[in-house]
Amino acid sequence: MIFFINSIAAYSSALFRELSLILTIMPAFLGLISFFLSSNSQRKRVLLTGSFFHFLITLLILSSIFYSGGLDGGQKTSLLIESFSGNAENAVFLFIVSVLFCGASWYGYWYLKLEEKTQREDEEGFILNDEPEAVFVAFMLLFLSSMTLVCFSAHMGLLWASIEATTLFSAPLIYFHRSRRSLEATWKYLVVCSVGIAIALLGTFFLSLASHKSGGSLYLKDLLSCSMYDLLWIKLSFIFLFVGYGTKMGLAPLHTWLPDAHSEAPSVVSALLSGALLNCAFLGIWKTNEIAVRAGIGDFSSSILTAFGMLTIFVSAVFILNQSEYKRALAYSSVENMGVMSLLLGFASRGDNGIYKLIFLNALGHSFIKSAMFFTAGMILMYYKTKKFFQVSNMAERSPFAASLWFAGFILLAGAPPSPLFFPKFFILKFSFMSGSYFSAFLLIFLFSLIFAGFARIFVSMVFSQNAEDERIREEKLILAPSWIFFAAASLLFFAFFYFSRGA
Amino acid sequence: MEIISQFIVLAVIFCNFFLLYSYSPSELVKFTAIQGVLTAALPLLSSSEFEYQASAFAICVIFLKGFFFPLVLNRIIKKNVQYSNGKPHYSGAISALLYLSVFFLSVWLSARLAFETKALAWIIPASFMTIFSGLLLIILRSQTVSQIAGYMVLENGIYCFGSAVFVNQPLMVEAAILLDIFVAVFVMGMAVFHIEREFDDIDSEKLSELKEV
Amino acid sequence: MENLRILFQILAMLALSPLLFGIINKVKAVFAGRQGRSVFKLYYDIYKLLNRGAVYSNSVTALFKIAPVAILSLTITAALIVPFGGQKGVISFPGDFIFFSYILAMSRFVLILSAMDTASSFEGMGASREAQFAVFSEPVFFMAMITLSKITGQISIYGIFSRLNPSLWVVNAPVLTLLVFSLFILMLCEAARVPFDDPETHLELTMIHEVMILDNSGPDLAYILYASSIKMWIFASFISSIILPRHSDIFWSDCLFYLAGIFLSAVAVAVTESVMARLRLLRVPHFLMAAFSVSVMAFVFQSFKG
Amino acid sequence: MMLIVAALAIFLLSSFFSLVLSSGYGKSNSFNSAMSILGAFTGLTGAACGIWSGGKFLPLTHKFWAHYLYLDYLSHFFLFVVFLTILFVSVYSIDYLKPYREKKSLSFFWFNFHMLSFSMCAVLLSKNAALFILFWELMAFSSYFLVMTDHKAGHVRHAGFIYLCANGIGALFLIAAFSFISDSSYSFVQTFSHSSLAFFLALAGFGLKAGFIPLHVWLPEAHPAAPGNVSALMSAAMIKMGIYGIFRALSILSPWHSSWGWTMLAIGGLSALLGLIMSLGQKEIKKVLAYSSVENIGIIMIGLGLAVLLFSLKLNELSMAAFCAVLFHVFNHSLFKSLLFMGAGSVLHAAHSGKMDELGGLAGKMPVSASAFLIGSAAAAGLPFLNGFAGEFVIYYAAFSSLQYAETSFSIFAILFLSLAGALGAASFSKMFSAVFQGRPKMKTDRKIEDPGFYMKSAMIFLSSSCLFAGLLPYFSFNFLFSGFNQGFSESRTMLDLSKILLLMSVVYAFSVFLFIILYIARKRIFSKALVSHSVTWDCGYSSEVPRAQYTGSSFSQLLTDFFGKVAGRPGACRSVNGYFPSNFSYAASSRAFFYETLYLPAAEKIKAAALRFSFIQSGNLRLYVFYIFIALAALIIWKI
Repeated sequence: MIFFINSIAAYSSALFRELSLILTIMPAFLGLISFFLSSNSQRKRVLLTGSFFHFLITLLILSSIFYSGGLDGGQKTSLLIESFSGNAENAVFLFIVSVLFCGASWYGYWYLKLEEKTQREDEEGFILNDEPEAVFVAFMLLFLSSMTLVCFSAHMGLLWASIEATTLFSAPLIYFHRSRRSLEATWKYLVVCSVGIAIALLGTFFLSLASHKSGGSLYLKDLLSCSMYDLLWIKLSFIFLFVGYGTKMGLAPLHTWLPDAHSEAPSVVSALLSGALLNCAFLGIWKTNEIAVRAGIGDFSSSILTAFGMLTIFVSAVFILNQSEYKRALAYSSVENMGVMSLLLGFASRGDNGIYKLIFLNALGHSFIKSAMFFTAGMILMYYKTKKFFQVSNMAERSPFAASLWFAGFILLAGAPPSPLFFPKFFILKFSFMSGSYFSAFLLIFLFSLIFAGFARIFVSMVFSQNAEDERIREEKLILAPSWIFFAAASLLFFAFFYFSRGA
Repeated sequence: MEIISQFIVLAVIFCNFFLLYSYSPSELVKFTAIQGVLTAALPLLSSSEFEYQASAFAICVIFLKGFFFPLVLNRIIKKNVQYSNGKPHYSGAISALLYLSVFFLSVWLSARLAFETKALAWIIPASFMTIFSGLLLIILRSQTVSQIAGYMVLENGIYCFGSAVFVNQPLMVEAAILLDIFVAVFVMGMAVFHIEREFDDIDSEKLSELKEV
Repeated sequence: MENLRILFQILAMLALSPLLFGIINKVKAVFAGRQGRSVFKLYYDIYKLLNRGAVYSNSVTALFKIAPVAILSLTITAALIVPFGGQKGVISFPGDFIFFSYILAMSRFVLILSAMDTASSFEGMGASREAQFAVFSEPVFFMAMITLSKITGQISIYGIFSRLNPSLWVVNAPVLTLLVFSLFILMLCEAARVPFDDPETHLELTMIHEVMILDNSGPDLAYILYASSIKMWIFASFISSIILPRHSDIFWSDCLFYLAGIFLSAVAVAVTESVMARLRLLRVPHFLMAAFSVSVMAFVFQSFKG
Repeated sequence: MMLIVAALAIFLLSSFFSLVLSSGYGKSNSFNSAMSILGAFTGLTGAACGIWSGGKFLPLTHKFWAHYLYLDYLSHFFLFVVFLTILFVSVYSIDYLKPYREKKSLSFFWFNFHMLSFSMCAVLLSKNAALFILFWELMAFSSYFLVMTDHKAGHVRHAGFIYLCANGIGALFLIAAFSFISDSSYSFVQTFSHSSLAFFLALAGFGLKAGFIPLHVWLPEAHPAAPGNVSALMSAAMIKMGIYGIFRALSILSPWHSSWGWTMLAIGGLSALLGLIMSLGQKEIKKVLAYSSVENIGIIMIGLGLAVLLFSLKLNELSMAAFCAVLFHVFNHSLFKSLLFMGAGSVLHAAHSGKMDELGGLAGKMPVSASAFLIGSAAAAGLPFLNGFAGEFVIYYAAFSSLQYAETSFSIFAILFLSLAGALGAASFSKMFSAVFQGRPKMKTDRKIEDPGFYMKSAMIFLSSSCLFAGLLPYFSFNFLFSGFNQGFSESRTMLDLSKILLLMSVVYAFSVFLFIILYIARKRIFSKALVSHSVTWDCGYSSEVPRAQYTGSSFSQLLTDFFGKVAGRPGACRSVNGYFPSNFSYAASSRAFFYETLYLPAAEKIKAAALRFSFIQSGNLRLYVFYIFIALAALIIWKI
């Protein structure tokens, strides 16, 4: 069996370039085809097959990266487009994108089936006619290909272009339900993100200016290898890139689009948005931070990252407390987790590289849990037809399957040990206590407890009864299969990480 | 060659003045188109030797910015006629003041960031000015179409800065960046079309339902 | 010789304790210019009650019937710990005054429960007042014990009182006087005498200790009266072993001094009773707190001087 | 050791069984409780021999186990306490859950019950920070679900919410504390730096679970809301996890500061006194019992503070004695507190109302639970003849014998706190027992009130007899529990004195019981020839029989609660009597949770209001959002360049 895997890995590492190319082009191609397909059911099958193949190829690539030299393996540039690279963080984020997309397409497949049957009207009572399914499936696949491109790009310009592409492809997806509120959310999402991304473009140009002396090329391997940088320009470029990708990632003052987009988009899309898209934006910041550390302004970038991380956690705590819609609460918890990730990155660039594993763990854990929660939220929205949490009650008796998922998600989100989010939280408190900044440590404890209390208020009042009438809702168990799988994977992550850390 | 590109840069700076001053979305779109064409023409003229690849690029950019987008946006503006000559958001004096402040800000910024590239004399302040006026347009104007125009002005600025500062980038990346900008404008156009159909006017004040209670 | 002495101790205590109430009433009568009841009145009462039948209310459980017996046995156990005439009490071990105070608390607990058992509003009133007084009297006793063990360095009652000798009085007279004063107030509270509770009143609303045994009759009442007299004896013996500490080897002379001390304290109780009137109910906690602060002052004098 | 692991396996297995077989077996209480009794019994024997041998003979060859599990005397002692409580509670819940079973399937209930017992034992064993918090959270969430069994009622949900937040915040403090104590592979390791900060964080985290005064807010809410058997298990076993945590923190952090001792003493004194004062003002049985748990935790903290202070004065033997006293009180408290909650449960079971002012005169109809409740409340009040007194006596003994050393002013505070707590305890428990069981029923109820089923009775009888046994013969339980405490101490002089005193105490008990019997026989003989008649209680000749005129619980404690004012939480709302012929006059007294309403509720309101003020950020105006980007950019440039 081992021999069999080794041979596949060897074979695939040789074909790394071709495989990576196929991986990005194939979903885009399928998306275009699905425009012209006649029947909806065919389109949905295309979506499923597309995501399955994508997952298969990702596994192949991952094995090749493992084979070619462990997780932080050597640079591999593809023949056709030498801007493709396959080091550690790309592999992890690629894996997240493809696994999440599989779950989303499975959920989407059934969701669209149910959509046709139930005619839902919007809060204001307009009959809700959905976007033609063709548009939805096509843009979903295009969205997938743009995210894969992000994970592969080794050239800062290409990275920028692919992140911009993800914004553009995801905008129509948010507008799937065609209600006034989702239109407004799409418009805000488009304007805020494209302005942010434009600033990131400016940052990329500053970056090339900074490395002007050594040929100004924007390839990652050149940027990381060249030594003399123009200090002022590299700082300016870091700031612009940080603000640009920060808007896309949802850091504190720039996060305004996130709650609107996530609460108005259909749950399939918001799962992908908060699970995969935020990670791609984080990848952008990760790369800029890596360049900044190589250029010797590590503490400059880490102070910015930590400051923004703390601000983000503060803002998310403040907004979760008075939240009245459960989908927006989930969006703010994504904002909070992004704050945690940027805090971790800030600590990482202070030199201790053991933290990279923690960042991967947080990214993986958060994406799995958050997307599973959005799937469940979608089903709850379908059963109870309201977004307000106080109008949903007595889920424990009326829809026990969804209630158990919902509460399990709450436990995992809160960072209680079976959830992988425990270790990053443990580390942040440890690092801030050890590095002597007691004030920020106690502030963190206060904020985390506020967030926990805010979540408890929302989830508990939904699951347990408020004198609601008790007719049982016919539950769809199959559609929520990915949620259970993702929750199981997340807690498996916890035990795996715990077991591996024993060695250290 | 040099003098012409110098004039183009000055023209770009003045375009910003007209942009900040004009109040009707149709005029905004017109001046953005002019500015787009001018900035696209810059690399053609400034670079001495003639490259086949760069010039082909510039031509298609000119085509898109000069003709295709004004066409789309004007079609939207024509549909709801009553907004074509709406009262400007603020009086002329303020727009002049804004223009001057943006001008001095960009000149101070470019002087402070010591440049030693051999680029044209005034191109860096011009690009900064365009960027800032693009941002101002988005922030101060309330019509959705003017926000798109603001975004395009922002892109013109960045493009102008990019073309001035560094020359050769791999073709694929250049193409990807330009493609993204145009797809962005195209998708925004589609969004405005839906907004216009849904809210039957393109004022973004209506779009403020999603807020924290 | 040793167990003969112990036997004498127990018998003397059991026999003489009702005499205390007699003396108190006689002295009060003399103060009021009356001839007063005979000194042995309590003996006659107990004998009379023992021969009489009992009347039980129909809302009473078995606890009411057992309570008097439990109260008497507990009080006698407590009395055995107290030293008699400067000699060791029957039982003495380190920390026995903790045991002693909790045994008294137990007997009070049983008394309260038996009072509440009768479902009468008078007995409930008495029980709640008794519970409130107990809360403020416990710390007084413990503070006194802390000071005493600080002075003598011992933690058993007999150890403390064997160390108290006239020479000690000379050394720290103020501390010991304050102690005696607070213990005297404690005695008045525990034995339910005037400043806290008026034993002679007939108006149920003003009684505290008397009202709790309102419904007891016949032998139960006899047991309870006898128990309260022993309780009086216990606290009187505390005071007498502090005022007149005698540890000469002649047992009988020490005994005489000890008994004289007890009767002297009984007279003192009678004097305070005829001089003072009963305190208002809300004043009692403040009075007990005053006693507590007196013993704290004693401790402060002792620790900083020493 | 294998027995304990076997017990854990049984709990885990039966929890999944109860979930899987949700039809047939899972529902039936007898199967589930039988499984938990089996698990508890095996665990009990394992823990007992663990204690007896002082945790020495437990060979743990397997390297994997040794790395993760603590197997010393401390965890075995707490395991013994936990298994004992689980045993009694599961016997008790066979009958107790019968009315619940008609309403809805109890498979989820039993799943959580087994999970709770499993996680409590696992917490006691885990030596690794991540494992510890994993089982800690498992314990928190499973007990949360148990508290929310009848979540139809509003106050239950409210109580559950407060309980959940307390657990969440406690876990955060624990994470912060463990970050100091654990090394990179998350296992506990002896630390010498930052020890005070780590200790106070651990104190906050474990305090939220133990429930002493400033952090006790969830306890009087969660216990009344939970069903009888769950609140018995929680207050007897689960609260002790907090105490175990503090013990473990003390054993890990090495340079003890005397400030720790002082804070623990202050906290202990505060919670002992305030706990009882607030229990006086309460009107429900279970709330009174919850506050008395707070008080007993207070006494435990006084003992701990005393021990730490004695240790810092190098009086090691006395501090060891104080530690033994604390453990002894933990053991005794779990016995009588579970007995009391079972009694309260059977009262609720029969009369379906926990309000003391509505009950009354139950002793006649429910003799067994009345006598069990009497023994429990006497023990809780710390009266002699019962095990509550033995624990407190040893703390007193340590405090008094430390008096003659130089600067031991702290032991005075300890003694005064204990004495006041003793007196207040007697008042509060006499109030409760008399209000519920004595006098005549205050409210006419048509329900047939009689003693609960066989299993409930047997559990209560067994528990009260063990209370009596531990009380009357403290020497045996003291030696059994502390022979293995640590070698140096068990031969020391104080230990020998202590066991001699306890032996002597049982002699005194024997004597007074003997005296009681003699006097009783004498009384019987007198009554044989005297005539006994029955009539109405003496009521100054008032004609009609008025049960309402009885002294209810709140009137019994009215003197004390008025004295202590708002803390006891009794704002009496009475309309003043006016005019010469006042028509009607009403007096309504409501009991309120003092700390919750004056400290936590206003703070929560302020935080929410402050948070609301930030909502302007998301004001829905797109142009403002773009402006935010601009501001962020400008701020960064100015700040950094």
